[in-house]
Amino acid sequence: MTRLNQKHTAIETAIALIPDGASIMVGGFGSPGTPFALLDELLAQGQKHLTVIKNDANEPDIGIGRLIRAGRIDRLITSHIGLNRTAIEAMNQGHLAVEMHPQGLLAEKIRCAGAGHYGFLTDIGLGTEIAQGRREIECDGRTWAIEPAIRADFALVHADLADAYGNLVYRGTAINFNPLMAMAADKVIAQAFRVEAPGTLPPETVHTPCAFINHIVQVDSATSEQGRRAHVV
Amino acid sequence: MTRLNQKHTAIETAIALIPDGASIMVGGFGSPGTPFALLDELLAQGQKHLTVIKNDANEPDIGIGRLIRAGRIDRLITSHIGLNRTAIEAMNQGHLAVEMHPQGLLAEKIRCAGAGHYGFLTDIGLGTEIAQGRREIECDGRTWAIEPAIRADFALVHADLADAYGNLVYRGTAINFNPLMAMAADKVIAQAFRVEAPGTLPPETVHTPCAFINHIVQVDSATSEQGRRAHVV
Amino acid sequence: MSSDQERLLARAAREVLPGQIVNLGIGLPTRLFHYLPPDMDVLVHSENGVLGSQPVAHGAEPDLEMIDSGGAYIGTRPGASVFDSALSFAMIRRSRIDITFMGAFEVDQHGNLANWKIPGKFSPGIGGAMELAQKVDKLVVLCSHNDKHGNPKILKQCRLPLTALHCVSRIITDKAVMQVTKAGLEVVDIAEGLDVASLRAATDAELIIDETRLGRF
Amino acid sequence: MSSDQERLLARAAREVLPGQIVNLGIGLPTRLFHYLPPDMDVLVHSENGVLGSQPVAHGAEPDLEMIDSGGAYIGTRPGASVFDSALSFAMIRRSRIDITFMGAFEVDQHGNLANWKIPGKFSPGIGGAMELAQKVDKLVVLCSHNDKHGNPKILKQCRLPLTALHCVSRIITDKAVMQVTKAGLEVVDIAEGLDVASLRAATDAELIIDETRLGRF
Repeated sequence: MTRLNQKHTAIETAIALIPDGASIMVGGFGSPGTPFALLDELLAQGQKHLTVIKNDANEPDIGIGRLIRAGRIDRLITSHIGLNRTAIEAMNQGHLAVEMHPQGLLAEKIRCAGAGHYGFLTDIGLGTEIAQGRREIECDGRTWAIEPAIRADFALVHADLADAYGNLVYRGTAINFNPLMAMAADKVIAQAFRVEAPGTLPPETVHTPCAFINHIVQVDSATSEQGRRAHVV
Repeated sequence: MTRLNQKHTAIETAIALIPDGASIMVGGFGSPGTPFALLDELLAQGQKHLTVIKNDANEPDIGIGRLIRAGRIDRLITSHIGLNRTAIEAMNQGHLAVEMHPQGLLAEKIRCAGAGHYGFLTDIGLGTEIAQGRREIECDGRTWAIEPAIRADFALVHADLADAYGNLVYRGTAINFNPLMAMAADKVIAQAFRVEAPGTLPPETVHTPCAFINHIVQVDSATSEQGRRAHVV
Repeated sequence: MSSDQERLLARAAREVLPGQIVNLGIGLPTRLFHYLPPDMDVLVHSENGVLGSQPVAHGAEPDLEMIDSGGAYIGTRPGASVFDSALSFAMIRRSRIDITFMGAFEVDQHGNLANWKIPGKFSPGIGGAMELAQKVDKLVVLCSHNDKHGNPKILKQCRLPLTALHCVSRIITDKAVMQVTKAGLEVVDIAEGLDVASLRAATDAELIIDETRLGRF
Repeated sequence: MSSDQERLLARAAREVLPGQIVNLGIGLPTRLFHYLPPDMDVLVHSENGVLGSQPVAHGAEPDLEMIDSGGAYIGTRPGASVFDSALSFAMIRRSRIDITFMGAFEVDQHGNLANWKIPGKFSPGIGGAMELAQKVDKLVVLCSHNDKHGNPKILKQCRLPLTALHCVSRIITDKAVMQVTKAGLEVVDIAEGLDVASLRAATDAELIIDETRLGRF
């Protein structure tokens, strides 16, 4: 684990840790919580053959939408890509392998890896098309599907506020998948609009404790996509 | 579900909902987070043949220790009862059935019920005495134990602060099992030192959203065990 | 928005009781937001992780970090909380949402719902619909009674891939309010000016209609 | 506290590196709290749900809602967080704790640990010990080299029910510091004034000792 006092990292250095072929979890539901600055740096550095795990595909010209357009993502594990026509086209044309999960199961599969387990047993989707390909077992006289956990090599997360140890506080609906992904990836790079000295965050207000975070990158909200991008209304 | 605007409840009324033979989750790790006022009312009302799920057994003369001494608990599902000699004696003499789980698995089994799943697959305890009696399965070439979720009819939880809708904020190490149990029980009764009007808690600071809470009971910290009980140091 | 949709939404809003927790699906149901009395003690849940959303105040600058699951900017009302996606779906799977409203491609008289995939044409992913449909006690479908070609959407049996089985409690369309019962699809209300024969003609499902008890909307 | 224990704890504190996250088990390990330099960039984790605890300031009134997993009142240092038990153990199972210190009834040369149950005598439950032992990368056992009857606690093979298999990295007793390696138990340091023959006599496990490299503590 990265030492507590060595986490504050330049964005180029942090993203340069990611090799070609890496699996990367990316926080965000729509724009809120998406680590736009980290993704733009990943686009600039050129890593390819990536597997990305993200709730959605953002929109064509922002976030992972840019990486998909640039052909840098081979495989996307997601829940819904309805706001990104480019991603749908890439999927339909076979350029992008897409693995879809119901949203709550996707969240839970990520959290399950974050809790250090193999998987969980659920009744969600039994008897529907979603159940196809899942292994099922009988317990206490009922059928349950095994949902294996989903882990990743890296997670890129967005917080509103952090301290230099890597304690994170999220804001609004930007929480979404970020704390789960911070638990589930081997190396976690967090961007935050403000990075303060340890001691500024009341212990009860910390959403993600610093034990899960390897690198903290401070980003300027005024130059981040968060600061200028309108969402679909 | 209890209507949002009908949750603020007198302690007698809330505890009177619990029948003989109920299964009850009780928050707390040691004293912090233990809902002492609710437990004292339960002692006063006389419900018996209870199954209690709690991390520990408190100490002999406080919390669930009093219920154990009064012979009101038939079965205790727990992780460690080392601070309660009365409970150990009751267990050894066969008056109290005790089911022990490793602490993190107990927490996770409760959370798993709270997430609405049947159970999870873990490698914790494989090859040890704890593994005895567990069903194991092979997945991806490795052995995993199935840990079924633990639910309950009721949960009694302690928060520092609440609003009238039942949003809860915990303080210090009083968090522990409380938010997990609030998810996992069918009816949840929360005690809080302060109950304020909706709108006083910033949305990001809420630990347990009100959707999980059925009844809010305001208790006075000065007359609660929390206010006068010293812990083992 | 058409007057049919406005009438449908006004009728749908009457399904919500004070003190309830309500989830609004993408599309038509999202607009229900504007039909709930602003002083009503109701918390709107959005599965991306907020309980207690409300429309952004007219003329106010939106908060870029606050959206609903459809991507629309929202505000929060007193008593609101925000949380992660695992907790949000725990709330759903534990049936802590009192009522959810969803659109439909097809819905049938057994309460089956299809609203996420049209094979070969439309498959953006199921999002949160499956868990909401399977686990929320009261699922109300809001949809047009017929598709744009005039074909019925209220069927004897769904043909498209299902979102969930036996999940729908009530269906509200521009033409009728229908309750799913063990006996079949009971018509509760019929649209002002519509006669029963026309309703049956526009519907594939078998309808149970007691004209003496039929409401109008 | 005996001077042997003080020496043991002073030696154990040297295992902790600046910037690490440290868990301290119940009993002797808890006292390590007082042997870490107060200005050291270290966060102490306690499995009841706190990261960044520190001893209550001398003479200060304790906060009744702040205890460690042993039940002792604690304070928090800058950078601290508190969280629920599921998250606390997620941190443990994901190996986000750098080092944990635990007591032992028995520990053996294969790195097996027994510290939770003596059948027929002592079985209060395993608490958090199993997951800490199984999942934290570096587990350091702190215990007396021999029990109160003088019997060795450092064995060829544990006899009591195990807490976890092959989990111990290092053992620090009043008599020696021993590293668990694939080859066996290597003695790193030996207590001041103790000779190798006496150490071997007090130990059931086979010890690998290179006298030319042996440290003193």
